This record gives sequence, C-alpha cells and structure tokens, in this order.
Amino acid sequence: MDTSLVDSGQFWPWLIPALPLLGALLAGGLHFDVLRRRKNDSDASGAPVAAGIAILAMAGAFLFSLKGFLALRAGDGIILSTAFDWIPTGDFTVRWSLMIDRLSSLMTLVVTGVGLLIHIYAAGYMKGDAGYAKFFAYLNLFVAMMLMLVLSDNMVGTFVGWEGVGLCSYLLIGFWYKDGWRAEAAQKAFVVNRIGDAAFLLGMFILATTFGSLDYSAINGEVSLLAQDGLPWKLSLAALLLFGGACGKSAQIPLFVWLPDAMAGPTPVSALIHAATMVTSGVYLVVRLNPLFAGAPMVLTLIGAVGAATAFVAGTSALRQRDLKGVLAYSTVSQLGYMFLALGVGAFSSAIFHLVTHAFFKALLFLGAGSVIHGMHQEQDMHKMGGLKSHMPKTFITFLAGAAALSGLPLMSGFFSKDEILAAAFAGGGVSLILWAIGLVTAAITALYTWRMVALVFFGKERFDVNSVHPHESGSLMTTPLFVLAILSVAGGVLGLPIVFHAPHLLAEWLAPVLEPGKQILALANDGHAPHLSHLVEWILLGLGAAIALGCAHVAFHAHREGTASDLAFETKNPELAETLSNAWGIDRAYKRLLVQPIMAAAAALSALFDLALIDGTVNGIGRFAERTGHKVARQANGHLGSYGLIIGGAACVLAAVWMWIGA
Amino acid sequence: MNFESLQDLYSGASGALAPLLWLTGGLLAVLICDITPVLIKLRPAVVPAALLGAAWSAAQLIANPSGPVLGGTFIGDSQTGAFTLIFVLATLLAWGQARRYYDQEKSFIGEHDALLITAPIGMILMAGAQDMIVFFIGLELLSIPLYCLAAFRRTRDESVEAGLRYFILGAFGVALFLMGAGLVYTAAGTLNIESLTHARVALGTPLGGMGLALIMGSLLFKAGVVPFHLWVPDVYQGSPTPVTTLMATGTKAAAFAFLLRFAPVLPPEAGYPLGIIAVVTLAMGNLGALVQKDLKRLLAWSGIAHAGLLLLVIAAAVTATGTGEQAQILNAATSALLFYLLAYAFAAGGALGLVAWMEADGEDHTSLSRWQGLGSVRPGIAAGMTLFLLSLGGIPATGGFLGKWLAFSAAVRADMLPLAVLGALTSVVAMGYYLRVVITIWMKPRPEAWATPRIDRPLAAFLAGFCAAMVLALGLLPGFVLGPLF
Amino acid sequence: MNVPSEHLLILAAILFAIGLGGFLLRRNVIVVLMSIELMLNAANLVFLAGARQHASESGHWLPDGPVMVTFVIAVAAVEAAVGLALVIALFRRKQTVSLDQLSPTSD
Amino acid sequence: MPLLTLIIFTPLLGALLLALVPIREVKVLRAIALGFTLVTTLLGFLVWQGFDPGEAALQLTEVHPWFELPGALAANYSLGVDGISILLVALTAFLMPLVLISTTQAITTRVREFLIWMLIMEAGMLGVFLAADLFLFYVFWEVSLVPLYFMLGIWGGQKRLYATLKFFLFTLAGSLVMLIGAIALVYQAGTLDIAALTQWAGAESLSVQGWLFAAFALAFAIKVPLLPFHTWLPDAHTEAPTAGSVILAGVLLKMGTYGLLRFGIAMFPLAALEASTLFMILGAAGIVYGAFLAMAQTDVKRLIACSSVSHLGFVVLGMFALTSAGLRGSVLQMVNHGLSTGLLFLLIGMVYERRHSRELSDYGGIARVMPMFAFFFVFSVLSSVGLPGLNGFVGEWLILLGAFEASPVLTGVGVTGVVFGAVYLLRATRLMLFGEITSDQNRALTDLTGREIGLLTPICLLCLVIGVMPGPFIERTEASLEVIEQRLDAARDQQAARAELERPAVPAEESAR
Repeated sequence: MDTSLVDSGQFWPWLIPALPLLGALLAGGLHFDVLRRRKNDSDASGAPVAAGIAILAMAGAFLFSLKGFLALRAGDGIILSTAFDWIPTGDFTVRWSLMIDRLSSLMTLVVTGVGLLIHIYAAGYMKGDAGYAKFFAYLNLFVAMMLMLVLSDNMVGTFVGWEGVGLCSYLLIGFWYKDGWRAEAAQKAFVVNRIGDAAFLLGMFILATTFGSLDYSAINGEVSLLAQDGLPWKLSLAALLLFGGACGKSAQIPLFVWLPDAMAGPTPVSALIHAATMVTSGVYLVVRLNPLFAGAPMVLTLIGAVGAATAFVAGTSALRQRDLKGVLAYSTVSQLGYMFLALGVGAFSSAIFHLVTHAFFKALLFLGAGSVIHGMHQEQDMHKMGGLKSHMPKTFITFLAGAAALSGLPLMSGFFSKDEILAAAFAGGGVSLILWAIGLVTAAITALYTWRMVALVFFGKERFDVNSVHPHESGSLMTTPLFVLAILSVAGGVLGLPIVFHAPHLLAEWLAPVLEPGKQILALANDGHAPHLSHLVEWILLGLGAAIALGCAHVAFHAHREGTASDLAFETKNPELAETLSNAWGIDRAYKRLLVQPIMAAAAALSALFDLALIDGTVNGIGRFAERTGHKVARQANGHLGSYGLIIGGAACVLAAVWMWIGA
Repeated sequence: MNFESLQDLYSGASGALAPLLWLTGGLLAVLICDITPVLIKLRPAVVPAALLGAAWSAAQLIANPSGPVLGGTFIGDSQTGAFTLIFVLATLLAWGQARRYYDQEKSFIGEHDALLITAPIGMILMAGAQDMIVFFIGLELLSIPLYCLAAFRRTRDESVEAGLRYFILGAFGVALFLMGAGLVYTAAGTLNIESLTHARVALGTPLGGMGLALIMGSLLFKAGVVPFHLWVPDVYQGSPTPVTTLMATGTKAAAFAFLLRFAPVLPPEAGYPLGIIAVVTLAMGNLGALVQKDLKRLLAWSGIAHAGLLLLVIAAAVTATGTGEQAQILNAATSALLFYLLAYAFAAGGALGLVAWMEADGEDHTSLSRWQGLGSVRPGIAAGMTLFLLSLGGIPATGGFLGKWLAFSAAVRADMLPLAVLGALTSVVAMGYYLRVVITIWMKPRPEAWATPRIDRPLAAFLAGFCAAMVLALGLLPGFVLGPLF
Repeated sequence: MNVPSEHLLILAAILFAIGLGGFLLRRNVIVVLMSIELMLNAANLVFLAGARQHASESGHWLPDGPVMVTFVIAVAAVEAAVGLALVIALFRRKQTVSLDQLSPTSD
Repeated sequence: MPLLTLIIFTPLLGALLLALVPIREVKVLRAIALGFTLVTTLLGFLVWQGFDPGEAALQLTEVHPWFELPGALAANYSLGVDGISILLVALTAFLMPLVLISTTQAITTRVREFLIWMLIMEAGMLGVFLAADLFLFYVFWEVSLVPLYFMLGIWGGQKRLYATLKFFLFTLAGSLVMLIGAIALVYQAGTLDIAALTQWAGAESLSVQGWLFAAFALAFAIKVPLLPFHTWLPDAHTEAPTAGSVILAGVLLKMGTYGLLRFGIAMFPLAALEASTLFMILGAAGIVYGAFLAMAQTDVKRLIACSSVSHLGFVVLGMFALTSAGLRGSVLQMVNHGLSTGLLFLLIGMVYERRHSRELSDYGGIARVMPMFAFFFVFSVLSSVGLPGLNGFVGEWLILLGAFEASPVLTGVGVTGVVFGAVYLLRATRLMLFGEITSDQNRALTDLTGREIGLLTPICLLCLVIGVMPGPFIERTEASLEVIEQRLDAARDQQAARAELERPAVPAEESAR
C-alpha cells in the first residue's frame, strides 16, 4: 500500500462538506430573519427558501461525491486535498485534509444520496413547522459533519465530524424542545455519545503517541508493518477504546440506550441520522482502521460478541414495541449489531454492504413511518392504526418493499447482505459459530417484528376514530423519495451477489484495496489462508436464510393481521416478560438506577458534605477561629492596671529567666 | 567640666545637635510667645518653624553625618538624622491635627504646643543615644510630655484615665529599665553602648543577663510589644487623637530607633526568641484588632502588630551579631526600620488625621459604625482612609508594601524563614480588619437620616492629602527616599 | 566598715521587690506612686553599688553610675509632680483615687 | 514607541481622567472609559502584530531603572512580552471593551467608580503579564486584587461582602507566602530580573528549587484555583456583577496558571519535574471534582463557577504533563477558557438583567422567547464542552494528548471531564432553554438587543477562529515553550544522572552485607 500520499492540489473535494455547511449557514440566517419578520408581523414566508437552499446544497455535494467516485473509477488511487495546518502539537501537525478513497467515496455517495432524498422528503414533511428553516440548517450541518467524518484523512478530522454529527443529533432530537422529554432525550443522546467519544479520544492518544501521527494512511501503514510480529498490547487497547467510541455512536451494548429515545426527533431525522448515516459511523471507523482491528483478534472477538448480543437484545425488544418508530429504532440497533457481528468475524466488506443496504431500506422504512405518522396526525401507536393500506397506497407499497428487504425476504437487498454476514460467521468456525447461531435466530426475530409491524399498521380493521382522524396519503414531495428508496432497497443486492451466483461482488471488489491490509493480517493469524466455504454449504445457508425469513414473516403477518389480539394475549400471558422485552431488557432502567442516580446523588453529597461542610467549613472555620481568638486577645486589654502590671512583671521575669538560660 | 565637650556643643550646633537645638529653641519660643501678649500671634508659626528647621538640619545630618559628640554619648550620624525626620514628621502631623481639635481646652493650646515640641527632643536623644544615661533622659523627655498630653482633655474621663494609665505603667517601665541598667552597669562597669558591645562576657553573667532582660522588657513595653502591649489600646483610644498620632508614629519610632542601637549589645542567641516574640506580637496584635469596633482602638491593636514586624527586623539584626554578615544585615535592618516607620508614619498618621478631622463633625466618629457609607458622601476622605489602610495592610503601590518587603527581607536574610512565613501570614488577618473598615466605608449604605459631615478644615485636608501623596510616592517612586538613605 | 557589694545588691533587690509588690497589689494611686519611687530608689542603690564595686576593682572612679543616679533623682521628682497632677485630675472627675474605679475599656 | 508602557498606562490614564473630570453625565463617562479601553485594544493589536513568533526571549522590552533596594538590588521598571504572555495580553485587551459595553444596563449606580475600577483592573492585569521584573510583577499581582474587591463588594449580589472578603484574603494568603519566597529568591540570586532569576534558579539544586517552587506554586494554586484551594471561587463568581465574573474567569484566574508556568515550571524545572505527578493528580481530581460540584448546583452562575474549577483542572493537568503538546494546550486553553466561560457569564448576566434570578428552576423554555439568546448560549456551551471546530477542543485535545504521554491513567481520569462537562452544561441548557414556559415572567422576556449581540459576536467569532485555525495563536507561543522544554529536558538528564549515581550505591551496600 502506498503510504506516502501526495496532495492532489485540488480543492474541489472540500466542496463536498463545504456546500452543506454553507447551506446550513444560509438556512440558519434565514431562520433568524424569519423570526425577526414574524415578530414584526411581516411576511414570514422566507422559510421554504431554506429548504431549497438545503436541497441544492445537498445536490451539489452529491454531484461532487459522484465526481470523486468517477475519478476513482477512472483510476485515481486516492485524492488528497489539504487545506491548511490545524493543530501543531510540537511533535506532529494535524492538518485539515480530506481524502477520497474507495471507502470514503462510497460513504459520501450513501450520505449525500440518501441525504438528498431525505431532504426532499423533509421539505414536505416539515411544512408549516415554526422552525422550518432552522430544521434545514441543522440537517445540512449534519450532512456537512457526516461528510467531514468520512472524508477526513486523519482521526482528528474524523473526530470533528464524529462530535459534529453528535451535536446535530442533539439539536435535532431536541428539535421540538418545548416538550421536556424530547430535550431530555437529546441530552441523553449527547452524553451517552460523549462517553464513547472519551474512549475514542483515549484510543486516538495511544495511536498518536505510538506512531507520532494520526493520518489514517500512516497508522494503517505502520500497523501493517508491526503486525508481522503481532501488535503490542497497547495497540489492542487502542482498538478496544476506539470500539468503545464506535459503541457510543453506533448504539451498541452497552451504550445503545440513547437511540430508542432519539426517536423524539422529527422522523426525517430518524431516517437520516439514526438509521442511514450517523449510527453507521462506528462501522465506518472500524473498517477505516481495519489493519488495527485485524491485528487485535481479542478485540475483534469482543466486537462480534457485542454485535451479536446487541442484535439479539434489540431484536427481541423490537418485538414488543407498540410505537411504530420504536420498532424501527430497536430494529436499527439490531441491524447495527449485525454489522458489528460482521466486523467481529473479519468480514469488513460485508459490514459495509449491510451498511449500504440498511441505509436504503431503513431510511425507507422510517420515511414510510413518517408518512404514516404524518397521515395519522402524529399518532405513533400501532395499536391505534390498522387498515391503512387503502388510505395510503403509495406509502404502503414502498413500506412493503422496505419491510421485505429488512426481513431478508429472498432476493431483496437485505437478504444478500444479511446472508453474507451469516455465511462469514459460519465460515469462521469456532466461536464464530455461536455468533452465527445468534445471527440466525435474530434473522428470524427480524422477520417476526417486521411483519408484525406491517400487519398492525396497514392491515386489519381501522383501530382509530374514523370520525376525527382522516388518514391521507402524503404529497408527492414525500412519496417520490419513498419510491426511489424502495427501488434501491429491492435492487440494492446487486452490489454484492453471493459467489455462488457467479456474478462479480461489486462492492467487495471496489473496496478490496482499502481492505487488503486487514485481510492480510487476518490471513496471517489463520496461517495464511482465509476461511472458505464450499458452494454446497453456501447454497444450504442461503436456503436456510430464505426459509426462516419467509416462515417467520408468514407467522407474524398472520398472527397480527386481524388486530391486536395476539399482542394483548401475549401481554396477559407473560406480563413480566412483555414488560422486560419492551424496555430493552431493563438495561436503560438499570443504568438509571445504578449509574445516573448514584452519580447525581454523589455529586449532591460531594457538594454539600465535602465541599461546603469540610473544605469550605475549614476555610470559614479558620476565619471564625481567628475571630474567637481575637475576642479573647482583645478582652485582656480591659483597663485593669493590676492585671497589666502582673503580666508585665511576669513577662519580664520570664524574659530574664529565658535570657539567663540562653546565657548558660 | 570638660572643655572638649563644650567645643562639641559649639560645633555641634551646625551638626549633630542642630535638630535638638532647633527644637529646644522652638520650645523656648513657644513658652515666651505664650506669655507675651505682643508675640502671641506668632505662636502658631513657632512650632512648625522649629520643626521644619529641625528637619532641615536633620537632612543636613544625613548628607554630612558627624561622629560621636558629647564625649561619645550621642551620635549624630545619618541614622539619627533619618529618624529625626520621622520624629519631626510625627510631631508635625500631631501638631496639625491638634489645630482646632480641642474645644474646651482651647486656651491651653500654648501649653499643648510646648509639651508637644518637647517630645521630639526626647525622641532624638533616644535615637542618637550611645549611652544609657542619654537614652534615659531622652525617654523621660518624651514620656513626661506625653503623659500630660494624653490627659490633656481633662474634662473627659477617658482622656484623664488614659493619661493616668500611661503614666503609671510608663513609670513602672522606667523603673524596670533603671533596675536593668543598674544591673548591667554593675556587671559590665559601663553604661556606654559601644563599650557594652564588647562586654559580652560580663553581660553573660546572671546579673548582666537579668539586667539585659529588664532593659529589653522596658524597651519592648515602650514599643508596645506582646506581652507588654496591653496599655496600647487603652491609651491610644483614650488620648486625644493628635496625641495618639504622636504616640503611634513617634514613640514607636523612637523605641525602635534605640532598639536598633542596642541590638549589637544583645547576644546573637537572643535573636530567635525575639523573633518568636515578634511573630506572637504580630499574631496577637492582628487578632486583637480583628474584633474592634472603635477605629482608634483598632489602629492601636494594629499598631501592636506593626511593632511585632519591626521587632522581627530587630531580631534579625540581633541574630547577625558577631557573624560575618553583621554589617550587611544591620544595614538591611536599618533601612527596613526606617522605611517601614516612615511609611507607617504617613499611613497611620494619615488615618488618625482623618479620624481627628471627622471628629470635628461629632466625637463619635472614632466609632467605626459612624463611617458607614461615607464613600457615597465624602469620597475624598473615604478614598484617603482606604489608601492609608491598604498601606498599613502592605498592599503594593503603597509605601507599606515596600516597608513590608524590606522588613521581611531582613528576616529572610537572617535565615528566619519560618518566622517570616508565619509573620507574613498574619497579614491576612490584618487585611481582614482593614478591609472590614473599607467595607463599612464603601459597601454599606449610608443611613438616610445621617447628615453629610462638615469638613471645613483646610489644614486637615492638606495634611491628609500630603500623607496620601507620600504613601503613594513611597510605594511607587521610593528612590527619593531609598537613594539618599542607603 | 566595709559592706560587701552583694549586700547592697540584695538590699536593692528587696526594696525593688517591695516596690513591685506595692505596685501590683495596692489600688490606691498614691501608694502605687510611692511604690514606683521605691523601685527607682532601689535602682539608684544598684547604680551606686556598681560604681563602688568597679572603683574598688579597677582602682579608678567611673562617673556613669552616680551621674545616672543624679538624673534619676531629678526625673523622679518630675514624675511625682506629673503623677500627682494626674491624680488630682482623676479625683476631680471621679472623687476617688482608687485604680479600681477607672472605667473598663475592652468591650 | 514604548508600546508596552502605553498599553498599561492608557487605562490608568483613563482612570485618572475619569476620577478628575467634573462631568456627571453617565453616558459621557462610559464613552470615555470605552474610548480608553478601545485604544488599549488597538495597542494590544499592535503588540500582537509586532510580536515575532520566532523569538523565544522577551520582546518589545523596556527597561528603566526604578529604584535600588538595599543590598544593591536594582528594581527596574522593565516590561516584555513573550510566548507565554502574548496570548493573555491579547485576550485582556480584547475582552475589556466588550465587558465595558456589557455593563451599560447592569451597572447603573456609582458608575464613575465602577469605570475607574475597571480601568485600573485592566492596567493591573496587563501589568502582571508584562512585568519582567519580579518586584514589578508582585506589585501588579496584588494591585489587581483591589479593583475586583471593590467591584464585588459594591456591585455584587446578596452575600457580596462575605464573598469579597473571602476572595481577597484567600488569595492574599497565597501571595504572602509567595512574597517570602520571592524575597528569598532575589536575595540569593542577587537580581530582580525575571529572566536572570530563571537562569539562576535553573542551575540550582533540587533542594533550593524545591521550597522556592512550593512558595510560588502555593500562591498560584490558590489563584487558579486548584483543588483544595478553590472554595473562594464559586462564592466570588456567584456574587460578582457580570463584568466582574467575566474578568475573573476570563483573565484573573489565568494569572494563576500563567504564574505556574512562568515561575513554577520555567523557573524551577527540577522541582517541577518532582511535583509534576502531584499537580497532575490535583488537576485531574479538579476536573472531576469541579464537574461533580457543577452537577449539584441549582444556581446557574455557581454552576459555571464550578465548571471553571473543572476547566482549569485541564489546564493544570496539561501544563504539568511537561510535554510539548501539554504545554501548548494549556497555554491555549487559558485563552479558550477565558473566552467560553466569559461568554457564558456574559449571557447569564444578560438574562439576569431581565429576569433577576439565577435559579435554574425559575427558567425553562426561554429559547422560545429568546431565540438569539438560545443560539449564543448553546454556542457558548459547545465551546465550553470542547466541541471540535470550536476553541475549547483544540486546547483540551492538546492537553489530553500531552497528559497522555506523561500519565495515561490520569488522562483517563481527566477524559471523564469531557463526559461530565456535557452532563452539567447540557443540563443547565435544558433547564434554562428547553421545555414549556411555565411562568408569565419568562414569557415576557425580550430577546437580546443589538448591543448585546454586537458584543457577543466578536467573542464567538474568535472562538470559531481559534477552533479552526489555532495556528497563529499556538505559533506565537512555540518558541518560548520550546525553551522551557529544553530546560525540562536538561533537568530530566540531571534527574537521570542523579538516579545513576544512586544506583551503584545499592549493590555496593548489598555486597558489603
């Protein structure tokens, strides 16, 4: 791998993040302009302009991403564009520098592409909202930060995006801050993310002190060299810490608790940030540093285990959600778990593959859900829906496509990507087989909750008050993106057809140069050859996957298509289990009880008992002591000459005695 | 009668003894003017004229120091000259403050001035004494007028009682001194300080040691050092404020002037115990002041603390006796004492002057609570008071800070670091009460009912302004004082 | 008759102690003044004893002690005068000469 | 042109003028004061421009004999600026006019006095950073206490008298120990010139350096304030008028960290090496401790005051890591903390003027009625929590990186501050800005005025500039910091040599047995 990268001298890569940033500034300015006009009761119709600006900015960013992609396809290795020096640490200098390589190019395409669609959708969805322009400012800012995250050629730059998207997530979750709980959810998201960020920082410091650079090319290059003799333990620790950061951003156990709450944000936000892009940045980070992780097998195993556990726990939780977005939220956590499972078994390209397909179908599902909620006047409880397929046909059809992809129905995009992951896990053998088993079970669960959702929302009787609620199909601004995404969800699989199809795996081939170092290191651990499955086994696995998906989908659909009866039956039969599942196994509650409350109590105790009583008490005590002593001292001068004389005479005697003692 | 000393007296008129002669002349002139109706109008001019004359000749003395005179019993060196300036300053401030201060005793102002101008004569004798006899005469010339002045407002209980207390304890102190001097004389056979310096063996005997202890006791009493300090608050508070000024700035300076002369007589081992006494004095003086509600009594207690710091300087000088660094440290101690006392004279004299000034509006102005919110109606006076207090507290940009610096550097150079640190920390307590005064003046609201104080006293204003200017000058441009002196 | 110097010193010490005792224990101002006089005179005695002793030891006369005594006697007279004047002033105000009747000062 | 003298004396001149002019018109007085601070800002800009980043020693120096102390010590009026002080000088000059503008609504009584104190304060602070003579430094060091004392005591809140006395005495206690240390230092070294003293002290043994370091460090630790000397700060901050809080957080506390660097580390490298672990522990502990305190506060001003304890813990942690990144970061973070915490105090002041409450529970939902305020508040919070792209991140990142080289474990402790910082600041943000507006008083709040926006904007812009392009700022400090690093390296060699000397002694002893 060529580690001595030369700056391309081109500036246009900067336009990719800069355009949305500019859009954010303009839209933000418009927002304040609107506020001012509204206060003066003058024309406040400037808001839609903001959407236009934002969409244009996105389109521009998408075009330049495309330009990057095409340039790479045309044979450019890596496009590096350095703006200027950022932080001189004394030992090395961190620069503002972007790098378009095959991985980041793919990510920019997904981010700007899906982002553009969601922007368009949002232009319809947010219509009439008081913070319309502000919303687009935030959204554009988010995209800019996300692009910074994936484009930066060094870890610090990535960290800018990393925290930047966290900030936008915070702002957007709390977008309707009037409701206190939404603001709380936003705060929770930020803080939990920050825990991961702290780990990220520490991991970054280990790398910086080890290699004296934070450029990805340098780190990956050096790690590849070091890996010949096995990586030192501190680099494994770095990998572990960075994975900690990924856990925060990508909502993995133990830091996943913020994501279900994050659904407090407007639905396009959930689609863009909490499904398609931001939450996958953990996956991106691991893949970006694939040699490092490949060289730390223990960490890799942990990643796989965490991914599998997350997938399972979140999947089971999704089963018991009544909130439409809740199902999707837990489903997202679960699917992210899949991606980490893939990373854990060393299937980096499979993780990216699932990342891409998931971006398509989960964005689609969220947007569809948004359309439903929109049509239902902000109702999110699936038990109060039902029979919407006739009211909202376009939403229904596209939603169906998304559901099919999510549940992994054969030949849908999700089918291929999920299968690839499971196959990789199976091929890994040993511990990976357990991961495979869990993954398989989760696949079944996925199909169950997906089709329960579809059935509850679109089929059966209408369980809402038909007189007051008139569900309606959303406008074309919202449905057009749905169709585009639906096509992608259905057909996305062509990016990575299984080997047994004897078609080129486009994605794997595209990413091969980026993933090569990690692959080599992994191969080193396996005595030089990568795990391999025979075609027969592959076929069997594919069939198994298809059968499970279809079977479970069938069961779930039929159990729920007539209404909520089976849900309620389950709840009455196993009230405790239902309760546990619907609250993600009570993990969030346990955190609150075991971490949050004790820390707050400790803070209060520290402030009141230690700081005020002890430390401040000591300080004030010295003051009081001085005053008391002062009174005693001052009282001696009471005007009684007798006592004065006694003191003077006595003191003179003492003085004389001391004097003679000195003399002696 | 020795012919030589007559010649001394003659030549000294333009040298070592000139300040003394100016003041003695002034004393006579005051007395004459007071009883001569034709000259009575001249009376107010006599004291300042004599004082300025003395100051002028003291300045001459600093420039051209003369050696020992009067048979080696008195020395008119630059140190004496410099101390003389402080004494003159103290007297001048007291004199200025006394104008229009007394209401019922107005007719006795002649006697007042005569007594007042006698005090510096005694002080100068103390500062230049090379012989215990001269010191004793000086001490009495200082003390006796002060006894009378303290009780000058004889229609007031507190004044009379202050005088009586001061007198009784003062006389007791003198008795201690004399007994000590007698014992020293018996042991060493001389009362000459120069000779005593070389009589280390004789002074090491129990008799000599006890004598030294008694002398030190009485000197510390005069300086107001713990545990001989108890008279200070009573007397400072009870005496008329101008007299308090004289005591605070003049008497203390005189006592330390002689202590400085006397330091080489003491054995170096005495240095550290003296230092401990000094720090205890610092602590107790400041702690005592912390709880005072009367400004004069507060300043009295703070005066005790200042005496403690000065004693630390003396202790440093004592420690160095006989060592190779003696000259250096003695020099440091001298400069520290002089500068400190000068700065203290301006600051304490200025502060007491403001108290005296405000007393014109009502005698209860010695009480701190009467100063509440003064900053809003009389910002000038309030600012002056603040400046003086900051200087007393040793905040930089004022003379008090440099004084503190010099004092502590003498102690540090004499390897008394722990004592220096402890002593420095007592300043925190000191700022505690100085700032309480500042709080009262600036940060508490003035009750609506209180009238704005009348302040039609040009002389008081002039003196306050002069003191304030000097406090700042000593802090910011101390070269003009430090240069000629060292 | 040749009295040893030590005897003189002891006598002085006794006188001084009596004076001190009177000063500390008696409350009548007049008596206190008298006690102080006694202490001063004890000091005088010490000076003279010292002078005598040194004269006999070194063979020549040292004037310091006697000169000091002269001054002390003079000063004692002045002090007495001033002291009595103060006592009179006190008596005028308070009709008493007892030190216990002075007003307490500390608060 | 004696630039440094001008920059110190311009505000003093302004103060004098204000004291003397017979004008009673408050507006005119304010204009005069503002004019003088603006001139100072301009001068500060000239200093910034005239500063040569390549030069490590003091620049733009001015030396005039002042007076001679006994013992043949020449106290000079000597000024100079180097990489350690340039940022703080610029910060002071930059902030003061803005702070002055911020007081037009807040300070309406005894305006003249207030303005005088502000100007004296500015001169004092600039003097502290510019003094090249120890005596002069000490003078400015203590003089700068006095104005704040008055500002707190006269224009402060309910418990102002307690707070101001505590502030003054606590700080003074440290200063006095430093005074004794300084005296001992100068008489041993025989000079008052700080550069010469640094030379002298660096060559001394650990035993000499050790206690001098301790004497100096105590004073600075109180000023910073380091745990456990911090309790004066929350009281002072809470009771101070807005301008006082801003100056306190913005500049005055930096006098402590500045002192630690110039007089602790640069002057006594051996002692600093020995003490580095202790100070790093105190710094890391301060980060967590301050954060915990902040979490427990209900008074928003007090909360931010506690956050200062936490943030300055970062500065100390980085500084005493004694690594190049740590030193750079801590110097930069001094400025950053000044800006972001200054911003927060300004904002709290603005809302306090409208609502007259500092209790978090009295607010809620005011983002709706004060969107501009909300924008600036969130911006400041983000700057304060160290969001990348804003100033706080660059400093914090450098500090943590530098600290990591020295002690990964303590850095691990310090990093938690990143999390806790978000906890308490976002909690405050949520409670103030978000949620439903419940009281009519809050509903009637008016948004920021043009004046307020105008004074906040430059600070925010600077935050952004430092966040994106800290190069010009760090660059100016580098040369001076490298000298310190060299001194530290030399001291490390010395330490190693001493360890080498001690090592053979042990086996010899064992063989003797």
